[in-house]
Amino acid sequence: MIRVRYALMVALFAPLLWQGVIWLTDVPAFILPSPWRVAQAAWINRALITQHSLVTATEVAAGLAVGAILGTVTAVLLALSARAHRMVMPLLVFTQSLPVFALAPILTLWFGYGLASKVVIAVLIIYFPVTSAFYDGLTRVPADILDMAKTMGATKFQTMRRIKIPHALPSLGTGLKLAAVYAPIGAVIGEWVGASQGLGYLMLLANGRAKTDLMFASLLALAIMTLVLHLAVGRASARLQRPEQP
Amino acid sequence: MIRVRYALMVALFAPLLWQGVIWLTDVPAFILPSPWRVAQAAWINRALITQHSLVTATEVAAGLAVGAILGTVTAVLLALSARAHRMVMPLLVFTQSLPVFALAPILTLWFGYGLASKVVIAVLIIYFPVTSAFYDGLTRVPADILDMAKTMGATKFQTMRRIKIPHALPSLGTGLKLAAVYAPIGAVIGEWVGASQGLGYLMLLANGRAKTDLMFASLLALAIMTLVLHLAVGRASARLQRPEQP
Amino acid sequence: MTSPPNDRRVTPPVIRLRGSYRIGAEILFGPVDITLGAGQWTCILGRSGVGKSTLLRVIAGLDCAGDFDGSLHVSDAVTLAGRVSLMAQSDLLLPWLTVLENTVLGAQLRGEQPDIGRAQRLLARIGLRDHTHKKPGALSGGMRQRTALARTLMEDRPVALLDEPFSALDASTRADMQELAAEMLQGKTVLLVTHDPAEAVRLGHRIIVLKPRGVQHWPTPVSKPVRDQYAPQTIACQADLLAHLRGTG
Amino acid sequence: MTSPPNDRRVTPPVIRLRGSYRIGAEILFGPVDITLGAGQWTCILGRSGVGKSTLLRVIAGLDCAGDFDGSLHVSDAVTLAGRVSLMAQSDLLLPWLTVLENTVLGAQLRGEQPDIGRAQRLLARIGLRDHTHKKPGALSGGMRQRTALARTLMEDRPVALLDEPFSALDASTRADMQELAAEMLQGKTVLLVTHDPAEAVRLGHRIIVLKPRGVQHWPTPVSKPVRDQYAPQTIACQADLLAHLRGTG
Amino acid sequence: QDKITVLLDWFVNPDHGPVIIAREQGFFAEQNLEVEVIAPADPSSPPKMVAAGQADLAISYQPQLHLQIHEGLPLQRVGTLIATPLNCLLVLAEGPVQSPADLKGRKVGFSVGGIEEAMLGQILATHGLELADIEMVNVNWSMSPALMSGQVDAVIGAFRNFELTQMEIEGRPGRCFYVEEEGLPPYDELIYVANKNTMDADKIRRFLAATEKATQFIINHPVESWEVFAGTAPELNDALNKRAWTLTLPRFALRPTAMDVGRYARFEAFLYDAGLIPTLNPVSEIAIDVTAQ
Ligand SMILES: Nc1ncnc2c1ncn2[C@@H]1O[C@H](COP(=O)(O)OP(=O)(O)OP(=O)(O)O)[C@@H](O)[C@H]1O
Ligand SMILES: Nc1ncnc2c1ncn2[C@@H]1O[C@H](COP(=O)(O)OP(=O)(O)OP(=O)(O)O)[C@@H](O)[C@H]1O
Ligand SMILES: [Mg+2]
Ligand SMILES: [Mg+2]
Repeated sequence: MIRVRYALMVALFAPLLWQGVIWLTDVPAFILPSPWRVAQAAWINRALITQHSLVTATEVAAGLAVGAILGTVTAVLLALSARAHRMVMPLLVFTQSLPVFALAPILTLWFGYGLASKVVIAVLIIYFPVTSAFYDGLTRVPADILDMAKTMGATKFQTMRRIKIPHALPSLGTGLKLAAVYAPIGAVIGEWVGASQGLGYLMLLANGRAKTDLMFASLLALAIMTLVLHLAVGRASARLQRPEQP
Repeated sequence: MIRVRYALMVALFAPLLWQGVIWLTDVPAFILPSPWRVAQAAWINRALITQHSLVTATEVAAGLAVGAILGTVTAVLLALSARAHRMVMPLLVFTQSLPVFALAPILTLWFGYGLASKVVIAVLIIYFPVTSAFYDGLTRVPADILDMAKTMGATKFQTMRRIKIPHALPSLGTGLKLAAVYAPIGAVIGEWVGASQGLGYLMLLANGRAKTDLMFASLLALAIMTLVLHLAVGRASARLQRPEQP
Repeated sequence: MTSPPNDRRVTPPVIRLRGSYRIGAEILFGPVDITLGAGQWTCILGRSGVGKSTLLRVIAGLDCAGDFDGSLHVSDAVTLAGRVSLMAQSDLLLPWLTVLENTVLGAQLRGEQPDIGRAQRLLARIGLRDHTHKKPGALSGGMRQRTALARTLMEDRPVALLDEPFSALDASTRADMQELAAEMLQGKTVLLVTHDPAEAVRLGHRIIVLKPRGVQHWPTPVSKPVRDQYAPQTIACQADLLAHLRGTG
Repeated sequence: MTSPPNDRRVTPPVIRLRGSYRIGAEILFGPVDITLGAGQWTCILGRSGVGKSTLLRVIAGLDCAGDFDGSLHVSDAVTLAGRVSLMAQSDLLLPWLTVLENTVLGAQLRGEQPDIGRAQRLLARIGLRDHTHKKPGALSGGMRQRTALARTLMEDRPVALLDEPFSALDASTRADMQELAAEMLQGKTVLLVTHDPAEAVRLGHRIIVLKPRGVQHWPTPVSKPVRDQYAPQTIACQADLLAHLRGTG
Repeated sequence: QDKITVLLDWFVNPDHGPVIIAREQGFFAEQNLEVEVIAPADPSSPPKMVAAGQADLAISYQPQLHLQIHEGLPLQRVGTLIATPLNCLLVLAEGPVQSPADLKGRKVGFSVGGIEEAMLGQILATHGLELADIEMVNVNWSMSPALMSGQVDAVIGAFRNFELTQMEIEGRPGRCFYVEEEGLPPYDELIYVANKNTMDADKIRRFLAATEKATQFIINHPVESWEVFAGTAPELNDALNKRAWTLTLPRFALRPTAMDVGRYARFEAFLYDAGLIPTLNPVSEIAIDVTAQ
């Protein structure tokens, strides 16, 4: 498959770029270690990284699933009523504009230091792009198709189900692809806010101990996880839209 | 105008909701102060908050402008070549998946502790949603229109300019609305990384010293800024799309 | 339970439209006085852009770019809501649904159980038996139009408004479809917009030519539709109408 | 600098298409052997869904759902690329451009200076003088089709492929547009897909009926197009063709 | 005037008294220095910036310095700001934990700095427990809220001059177990670090001389110096900072340049025993007396 060739090229190209940046800008190794050193650190600490990656992966998967469902449902509800949209959207933007760190004490108070609080933070982060992108798609159905539905005596609910939602699937895809990229960040932030395991915790620990190479190895694991997720969600959402869209 | 009535309703409704949450869950005031205490803190510190808000607003404006332009340009370049997309998109996702805090030392090393590093972080955060959403729109032009352009002997560049870009403006709108919400977060994160002014600085300061009410007052200022920005960008992008889209 | 004979959901009404249509300050057409006879086919012809589709939308109660100053009178009630099926000028097929699914869309949108058997039979008669599971993207222009026709006929409402429903069909298919529509819309109040004088003469109980300043009622042959298109009377009427349309525009 | 007389960019070629068209394992039409005479109008008729639009796309060199097994031979070169203007069955107007902008789209897409004056004159002849600054959303169906025609005629290429270009027009406007197209495409190699036998007989140097198993060449009157539609010869040919289309399908 | 850039460890607070007072009172100017003070949010970044040559001096923590040197950062301690540990194990005064020994089976919150486990391990060992007996939770940004709301039973890494005061103001008084009383070798909480390869010893000497003078001024004029400090930024002028100021006074190093070799050797040994560093560095690697050069 061609994809594989590209993936390999990227895998080759990215470290070269990285090394190039180091040579050009002369960043010291304790700020940006060389790809080679990071690879070494990743190999030496592979057990540790794998173990923490699994924790984060679980959080990400749960967060993505919950966030995608909540976002989708919200978008549909908002699209059912323009009034609801005008009232609720400002509240959403409002809550969305609060940096998670500020909410962290509240969240940990309610959800504890376990899996739940990370999932909640991941959900908080991906909820908005999914809602926002899907809602935009839902409200962009051509007027003449809606006129037709009206003449047919369509119910609001069926119009949503049979026309608006299928029409907006590509927009949902856009939102989900963004969510795939943000969900891991959400989980990591959740781990910074309070946790004793996960890639975010490992990063903080490595950073505190000035082990920059281990920190970047954890970052690498996170980036690979994100990449795989983005690819998977991209494919899934392309399949979702297979029936050609107008 | 109806908008104003809704804004007022939200302004009334949000504090009630907030107070309700406090009553229901019994959150202590040092974790979530009452709206009344926050309003007091906001009033007492109004000069301080205004001064720091202006700093953040400048960073946000600059970040949004630069990020929107960079994202738009990138999306267009990626849409010009499927090969470029397959090679560059993974790199983008890769860099996007790195939490900004991890890059902070590198960024401050390159951009210092002034305005530049905050703008760079805001740009980093909004660049991806803009690129991603706009790119999706650019690649969704119906095939028969592209066939027509091909028959006419269209150049790649003119097809982009006259067909793909206008077609993708609604998707760009989706991306820009997300960017409007994320740019302030970017600036605040930038301020956490190193600053002596701005709302982010004020928040951390207040948080570190248990002035939870001042922290929430700063958060309020940030949220209002975001809300205004989102509304403005929403309107601007609606105007952008006025010519009815297919 | 059988419906009473004048149940509004099934009895075709007389529809009378009086007034004129304005876009901004300019009058698009009118004043007109058009009566659609109950259970009859009324054919409307007229220059491109004169406002035929607009007229249809006014009767269907849909928003248009301008305003209609006047009255829409329905014989048996105040409103037509829920009693109209409309076939617009563009096919409006949903690209993610198959031909069959597009055909039963109306029932699905109302949350009713669609009559798949009837839809299948209709699609067979319309010549799409082998294409019921294709998406609109895999259809030819005429096949798309026929699917839209099937979707409209499935509606089975007392009033049907058809906007150039046969324009993309070849002569043979067109004749078949005319007959099918005439049969299925038998006894309903039908408004047909067409550019083909032969079609109007073949199908219309009344023929109306819409002009910017009003309407002209064109006499139809005494025979009943569907008329034999080779009858001398029909041919003469058709030729006169064509000459009139060509001449006065 | 004047072009040499047989400059490929201006001299109309003879085009010969031989072969058959497959979608998956099934043959859609063919084997066919169609020759488009240089500088002549060739009219194609045929049942809805038989593959007329597909044929056009094959000649235009566009991808289709199936595969064409056979050869496309052009008299003066190996390829038609850059010498074809195509008017597809749907209007493909860009909703964000005005009528005028849609009309000059070709030049703009090639990065050339559009000839606004010529476009304005063309739009005036096409009956859209007062609508040049409207967006497609504010046009009637026929007006949209005429805009698409104007866009195609602006292209001024040696080969024109027209897919039912007049289907949404009333009789009078249609006659005018036929004459306009005949005048502006004078001396070009034209392929016209139509459902109207009268149109084919009026405009075609050759008439071809496309059928699943091949093509049938229909004799045209000896007079030259554009033919007088009231001439007995024309009417007879037209009636025969119509009867043939209705009869055999 | 010579320019010098100083990175604080965090936002401006009373811990930085000598630097702020020296600036406000013109002691830097007397030394012909123009000092730029920058406050970051992430305490781990200033040493890196100094190592990367982005600043001349950073305020950092002694324990971290030991680790950073082993990771290859070209850093050295050149002066001391706070000469005792500030770190403490903080519990609720009225809570169930009346001695570190009561922590068995309980949750302890910490803010990841890298050595909390080692510190806590030592404290627990002093009381006959080990790390496996407790559960450690990273509560990064909210130490005292986590403790006050009962999500954890103790926190390690809280500063005795702040978190304790803060809890008192919030009406949930806390109690400190001072780390140096619970088995840890005493160390300097806040130190000045410089790049050992590129430092300009003369400028640093002058800088430290100015802060020494400022410290004397603070000790001699506690009220007046508080007013000067609080006057620099309105957000600093509050009850918490005022009380913290008083509590911090006795902890400022009166002799910022003074060098105690034993202190650094003992802490290096402690970290080595805890397994956090692979070898023992000589003290001359870790800290220098800039006045001796
Ligand atoms: N993507 C596709 N997948 C499968 N079949 C297709 C696809 N596209 C077109 N076809 C089939 O090709 C056939 C010919 O289509 P075409 O548009 O060429 O017909 P046409 O002769 O132009 O008909 P009309 O007069 O209705 O426009 C149709 O039967 C259609 O089902
Ligand atoms: N949104 C709009 N803004 C301005 N004018 C409009 C708008 N929509 C339609 N019109 C005008 O209304 C007129 C009538 O349009 P309509 O579609 O009713 O014509 P029609 O008789 O159906 O023509 P055709 O036979 O070409 O379909 C046109 O001249 C058109 O320019
Ligand atoms: Mg119309
Ligand atoms: Mg076709």
